[in-house]
Amino acid sequence: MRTARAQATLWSVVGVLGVAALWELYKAIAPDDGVTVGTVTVLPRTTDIAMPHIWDMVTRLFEPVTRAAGADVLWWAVLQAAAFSLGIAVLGWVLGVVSGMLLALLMQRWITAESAVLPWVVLSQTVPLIAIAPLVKRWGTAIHLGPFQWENWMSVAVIASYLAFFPVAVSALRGLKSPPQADTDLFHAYAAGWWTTLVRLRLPASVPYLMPALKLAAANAVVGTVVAEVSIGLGGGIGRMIIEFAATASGDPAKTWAPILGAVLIGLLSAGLVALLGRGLGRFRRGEVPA
Amino acid sequence: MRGATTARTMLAPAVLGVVAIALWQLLVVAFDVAPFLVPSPSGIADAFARSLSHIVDAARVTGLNALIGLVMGALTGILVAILANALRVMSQMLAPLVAALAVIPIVALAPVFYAMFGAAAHTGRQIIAAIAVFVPMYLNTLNGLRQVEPVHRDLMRSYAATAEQANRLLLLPGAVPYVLNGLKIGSSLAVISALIAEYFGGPANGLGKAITSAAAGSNYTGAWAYVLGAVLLGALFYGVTAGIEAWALRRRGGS
Amino acid sequence: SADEAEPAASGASGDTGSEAPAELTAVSVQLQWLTQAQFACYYAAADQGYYEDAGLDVTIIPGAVDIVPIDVLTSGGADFAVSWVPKVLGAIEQGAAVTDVAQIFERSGTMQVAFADSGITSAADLAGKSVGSWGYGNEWELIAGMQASGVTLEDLEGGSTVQQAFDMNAFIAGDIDAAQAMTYNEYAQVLETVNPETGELYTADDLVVIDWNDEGTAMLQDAIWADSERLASDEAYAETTTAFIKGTIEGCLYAKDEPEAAADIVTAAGSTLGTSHQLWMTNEVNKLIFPSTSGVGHINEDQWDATVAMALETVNPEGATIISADPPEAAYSNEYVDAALAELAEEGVDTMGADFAPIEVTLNEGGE
Amino acid sequence: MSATRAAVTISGVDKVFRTRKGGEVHALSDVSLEVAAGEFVSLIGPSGCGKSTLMRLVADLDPVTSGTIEVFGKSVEQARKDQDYGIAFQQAGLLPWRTVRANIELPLEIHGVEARARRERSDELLALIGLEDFADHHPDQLSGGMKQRVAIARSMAERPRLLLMDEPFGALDEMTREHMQNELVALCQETGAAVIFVTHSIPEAVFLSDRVVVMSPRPGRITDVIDLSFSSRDEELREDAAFYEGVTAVRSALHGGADASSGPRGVENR
Amino acid sequence: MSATRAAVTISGVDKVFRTRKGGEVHALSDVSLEVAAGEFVSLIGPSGCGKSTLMRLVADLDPVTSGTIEVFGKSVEQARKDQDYGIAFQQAGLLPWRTVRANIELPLEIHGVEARARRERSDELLALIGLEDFADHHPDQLSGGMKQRVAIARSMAERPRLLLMDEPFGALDEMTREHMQNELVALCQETGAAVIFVTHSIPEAVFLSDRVVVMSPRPGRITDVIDLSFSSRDEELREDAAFYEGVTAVRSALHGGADASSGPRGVENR
Ligand SMILES: Nc1ncnc2c1ncn2[C@@H]1O[C@H](COP(=O)(O)OP(=O)(O)OP(=O)(O)O)[C@@H](O)[C@H]1O
Ligand SMILES: Nc1ncnc2c1ncn2[C@@H]1O[C@H](COP(=O)(O)OP(=O)(O)OP(=O)(O)O)[C@@H](O)[C@H]1O
Ligand SMILES: [Mg+2]
Ligand SMILES: [Mg+2]
Repeated sequence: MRTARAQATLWSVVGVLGVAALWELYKAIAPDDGVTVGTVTVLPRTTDIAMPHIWDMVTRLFEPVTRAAGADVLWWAVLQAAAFSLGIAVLGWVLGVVSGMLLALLMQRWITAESAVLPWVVLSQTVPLIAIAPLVKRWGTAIHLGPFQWENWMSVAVIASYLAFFPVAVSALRGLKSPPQADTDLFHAYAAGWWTTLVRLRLPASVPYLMPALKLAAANAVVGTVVAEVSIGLGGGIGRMIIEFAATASGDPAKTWAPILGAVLIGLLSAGLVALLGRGLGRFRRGEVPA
Repeated sequence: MRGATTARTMLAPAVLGVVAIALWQLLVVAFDVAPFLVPSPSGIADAFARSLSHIVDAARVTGLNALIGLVMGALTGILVAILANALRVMSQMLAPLVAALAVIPIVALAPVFYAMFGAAAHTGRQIIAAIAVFVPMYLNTLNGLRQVEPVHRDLMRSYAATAEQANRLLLLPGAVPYVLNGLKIGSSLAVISALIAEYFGGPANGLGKAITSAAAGSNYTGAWAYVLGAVLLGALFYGVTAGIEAWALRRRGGS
Repeated sequence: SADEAEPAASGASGDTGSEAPAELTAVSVQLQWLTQAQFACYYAAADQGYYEDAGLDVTIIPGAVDIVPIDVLTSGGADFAVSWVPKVLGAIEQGAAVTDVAQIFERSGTMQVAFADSGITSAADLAGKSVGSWGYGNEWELIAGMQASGVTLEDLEGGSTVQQAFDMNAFIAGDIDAAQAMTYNEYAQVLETVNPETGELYTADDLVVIDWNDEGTAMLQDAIWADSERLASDEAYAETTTAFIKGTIEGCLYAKDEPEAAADIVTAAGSTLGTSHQLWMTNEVNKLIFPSTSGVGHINEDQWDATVAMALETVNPEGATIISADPPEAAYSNEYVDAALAELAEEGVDTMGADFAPIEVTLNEGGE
Repeated sequence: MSATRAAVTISGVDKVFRTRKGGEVHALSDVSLEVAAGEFVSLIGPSGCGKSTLMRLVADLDPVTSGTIEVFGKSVEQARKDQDYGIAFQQAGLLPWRTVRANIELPLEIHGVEARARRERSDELLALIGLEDFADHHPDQLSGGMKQRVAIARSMAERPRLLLMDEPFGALDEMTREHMQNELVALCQETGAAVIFVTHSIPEAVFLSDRVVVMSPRPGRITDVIDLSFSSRDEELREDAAFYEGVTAVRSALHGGADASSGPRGVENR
Repeated sequence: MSATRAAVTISGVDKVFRTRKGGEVHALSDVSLEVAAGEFVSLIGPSGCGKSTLMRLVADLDPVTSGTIEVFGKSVEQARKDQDYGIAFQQAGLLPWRTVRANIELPLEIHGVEARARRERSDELLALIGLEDFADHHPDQLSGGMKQRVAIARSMAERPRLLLMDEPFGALDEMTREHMQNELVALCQETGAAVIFVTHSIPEAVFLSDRVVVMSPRPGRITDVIDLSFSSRDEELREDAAFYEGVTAVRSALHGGADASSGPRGVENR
């Protein structure tokens, strides 16, 4: 068991290294302008701007962000930005999961609600984020509740939750409806009400359906956070870093890859957090075979 | 019974939509909200009708990118999944890469692909859409290929079937529902990704660009007319793939 | 509404901030883009305590991709906004009640850059070429310039402009023949890049520029916008407006005299641009302000009219013009800026910057 | 006064299902049956003859189309709410995330029995089904027969006077099945509960029942009721001549009731 | 010379499974058995006694740990490659996306039989199982019994001289099951194939077989072989005294072979 695990880890490292090797190999043999068919570039260009050396990307991480006095080392700056974005993504994830669950409960409870709402839930995901982001910010700013002030990061979290709620709503609905008729009949025979059936049967039964959805929601929350940061301009996170560093994309191309690494990092971290959560819920996932 | 079901599946969402839009219109009119704050549905409909030909043109550009991305992503997703299913090592090697791909925000990738494939062409956008499609496609297909029932595996062995035969006759057909589900998920992702990618460069004749430039001029009514176009495009992609799924599953008989 | 704004008194020299902040009027301003030396006037004014001296506690809100400063202003998210005139003219026609109260940039910083060997020397040469633009309303001068030379969007390669990203990669890679560039930013980005043929940085000689100031289609850029209705109804707001303009002008003057210090102030305020790039930007922005023809911020009627006239004629891809009718009277007003200039004159400050001499900035690779 | 004596009284019940495509399935037609308190009645018949449907009607899981059913003299709904019956289905239907004990305690928990009392009762039941050592195991760690025993224990948790069992042993192998039958006989004797037992197996029905009710499909109706009066039900009975007679009697009742068509009845009704 | 006469020769076979957690399961121990050409042999025994394992060894789906198995005098691998046997499992195992006909033709297709010949053969088989009208249906449109018939037709598609069947009727109701048994008897008489038939049902084993092999678990071994020589196998046989004698004989063999422990044997082995 353990050796199998070690082996899997080993191979995944080999996979990452393999891609790096492939990158350098391609860069070494392919022409600068890549491979074009007609006017279409089918294989990427290999200039240092398009594909910096892996080594340059790594060493760049250990140089300061700028030459200004007191500037942080790049990796540390990226890490801070990643932590900031991760925090917001987690909040967006929580918001998304809660609203997705509520929606799923609504749809499970009333079948008419399901037919009425589900198509709109699907449609909601085709509305481009860039259209929603400024709206959220504008409406948020209009909220004044006593000492409560709507902050920009709240808008970002709300936008992240807009992407995160979707997989949760759909999968939770499936999960809530998953108990076989024999089980629901049993609860009916016990004269158990909707609430009891929900707590003792439907919710536990929905856990296996929920786990992949939660993971997907985490990935979506990260994407939503970064896009929203870019879109409505929240400083401190990976999103802002991406556009800020774009100014040096041609002069210092290796630097632009740093926030991408940061984005991958928070993506993987958030997936890891969900996996941890999944362990906690292991009791409800007995039927699952490890993938 | 049947009538009631149809009524519920068709009518209920329509009624909800109509009520929501009516309420929206009412609020805009009642509170006299300026269109650049919240455009009214009637204003959007009006702008939509007025700019219809432009919206269709822009939707065609974005739609084509999404379509090419969808096809590329779907094909590579399926092929790589078949390989990964055949070679365990390969699936282990790919696992961290796919996990990373799944969580990289598209924004981060867009500038990179423009640099790699040229900013004056649509290639970068198509590749971004393809990557967005690849992930669910790969995961779903791999999952589908692994769902083979032991009894079917035994059957193939008892027939002394070759690996190729087993793939063609058993694994691939068995994975079809999963593949189609992946395609359905991928379809709206393709549209959204192609659209967001426009944001970061490339020819300026798609829907994404139209939305942002209308919004930048505070012409929100116009922006939302294009958003409506984007929603319809996304719905079209989703609808077509969902239709293909339903059709194929009905044809093959449920499992 | 205080987003992730940098507190005004966060500067290095700000011992003054400790006294009686209660008397200060809280004011926020929405910028058009991220923190960078383009907005050196505002950051310098905050840092040097000019705003405080004027009785203001100013919060500076950086912009973002989808943030339209005028919308933030009209929805109450900020008291003032910094934006380009042609963009705002469209919003005014959509119903935004805003007034240009100070035209900080007198000249346009937008140009179209091409490589020297591209054969492009004027707007007329753009036909058949791939031409970049950022959109978001930044394209009007380009379109107006092309229109003036008889080139329409359909004449361009691909039938439209190419959406430019936040970098100049597409231009350097040759995807875009003529890229949009601000003198203070993208142009420098090119000059910070190594020319693979020489192994050295690109130089101005490698490039040709089409300057819209020279082509006669320059439009008014960075201006301070205020809420027209509040100006009319709210005495205090009107006073604040004058005070804010006054402080800003002082900031501009500071940046003119101390470009290095001003660049450092912006960097300290959270910009991650390289130091040489930041300094270049400060210097170039100074050139857009100084020397001033009628005092920093004063709106020259002829320039305003020219901008409006072009806005009435410039056709977007949909065939519509930026605006279809003349903007209302209230679209601009020199009342507040003139009052501020008068106060400064009284204090003996030269607001014309007649003595302005740009410095020489050497750009390093990557803007370092 | 028969209402107080009888466990279940079914009179002239019809059940018609409306299918989604608009068709109608006449699942039960004019079914009448009385089950006395403590009596063991099996329902047997080809697939689709309405055995499960009849049991579901008694359990108030579906409404009758016409006719009446009384359980201990009350309406089925009242009986359900009063928890007058326990029920077990063909699949064990255990909740996979609950331990064996928690599964047995489920009905008690739902009806607000307090933890101590629940635990006492589940201890008793675990002993009864011989699974004391498995109290903290989860269902996926049990064999099919063990799961079924847990389900039966669960159906008895509230000491119902009526047990409804729909092919509870269908999934078991013959050996385990016989063992479970022996246990069920013992349990019923102990508790004195009336049982309605659905099965496909003739020997099973004969071995367990006081009466075997034979049904025929399209529309489902009762064609025969066979009284069996064995003095004792133990291992010997299974090799006894009287047992084989019973089996033969039920077989001919089943075949006789459907002599018109000699094809594989019931198959097409699945 | 016995190799040419016997369909299957199993000599001294042991099978040990290594479980994931490092344990070992001794599934079969020193099993020897010879099945003559055309002979019908049933394997019966409690759950976990190794019936399926034995069948899978003959089919070369798993390798033996020690001992040898020959099929028609060849190694099992050779026999599998030569398609000397047909196989049917407890679940029908039809491919849901293929029509009934395409399912039946599957082995022929894999072995490169051309379309015309395939069609002829599937027509024959469809007639044999009485499903001509369902040729173009998909499996989900069939009842359990019909599916099982298709699976049996598929196992016969290549006219094997040996049929391996692992509880093929396990999922059917008693009536359909009896019908299928009658059909299988007819099919075997027609084709003269040898059959190894795994079942849990004593009456089924007795009704169908020339010999019933009784097995016991832990480790799986053959405890008894019961010869049955009925002159004919028809509906009458089922109510015949000789039949009941056979049933009783197998029952006592099953129980006798495990008299040491009287608990529910096999249950814990699941
Ligand atoms: N919910 C339902 N909707 C429509 N028809 C139904 C429904 N439930 C059962 N039927 C039909 O009613 C008839 C009786 O079904 P029922 O399940 O009671 O049969 P059964 O005797 O239990 O069969 P089996 O032995 O296969 O369990 C069948 O024809 C079945 O198709
Ligand atoms: N792949 C395997 N790995 C480990 N143990 C196995 C495997 N297959 C079977 N066994 C074990 O071998 C023994 C025999 O199993 P087998 O399936 O042959 O029993 P069976 O007689 O067919 O039982 P049933 O009647 O339940 O089908 C059992 O104890 C089982 O747990
Ligand atoms: Mg039933
Ligand atoms: Mg078996």
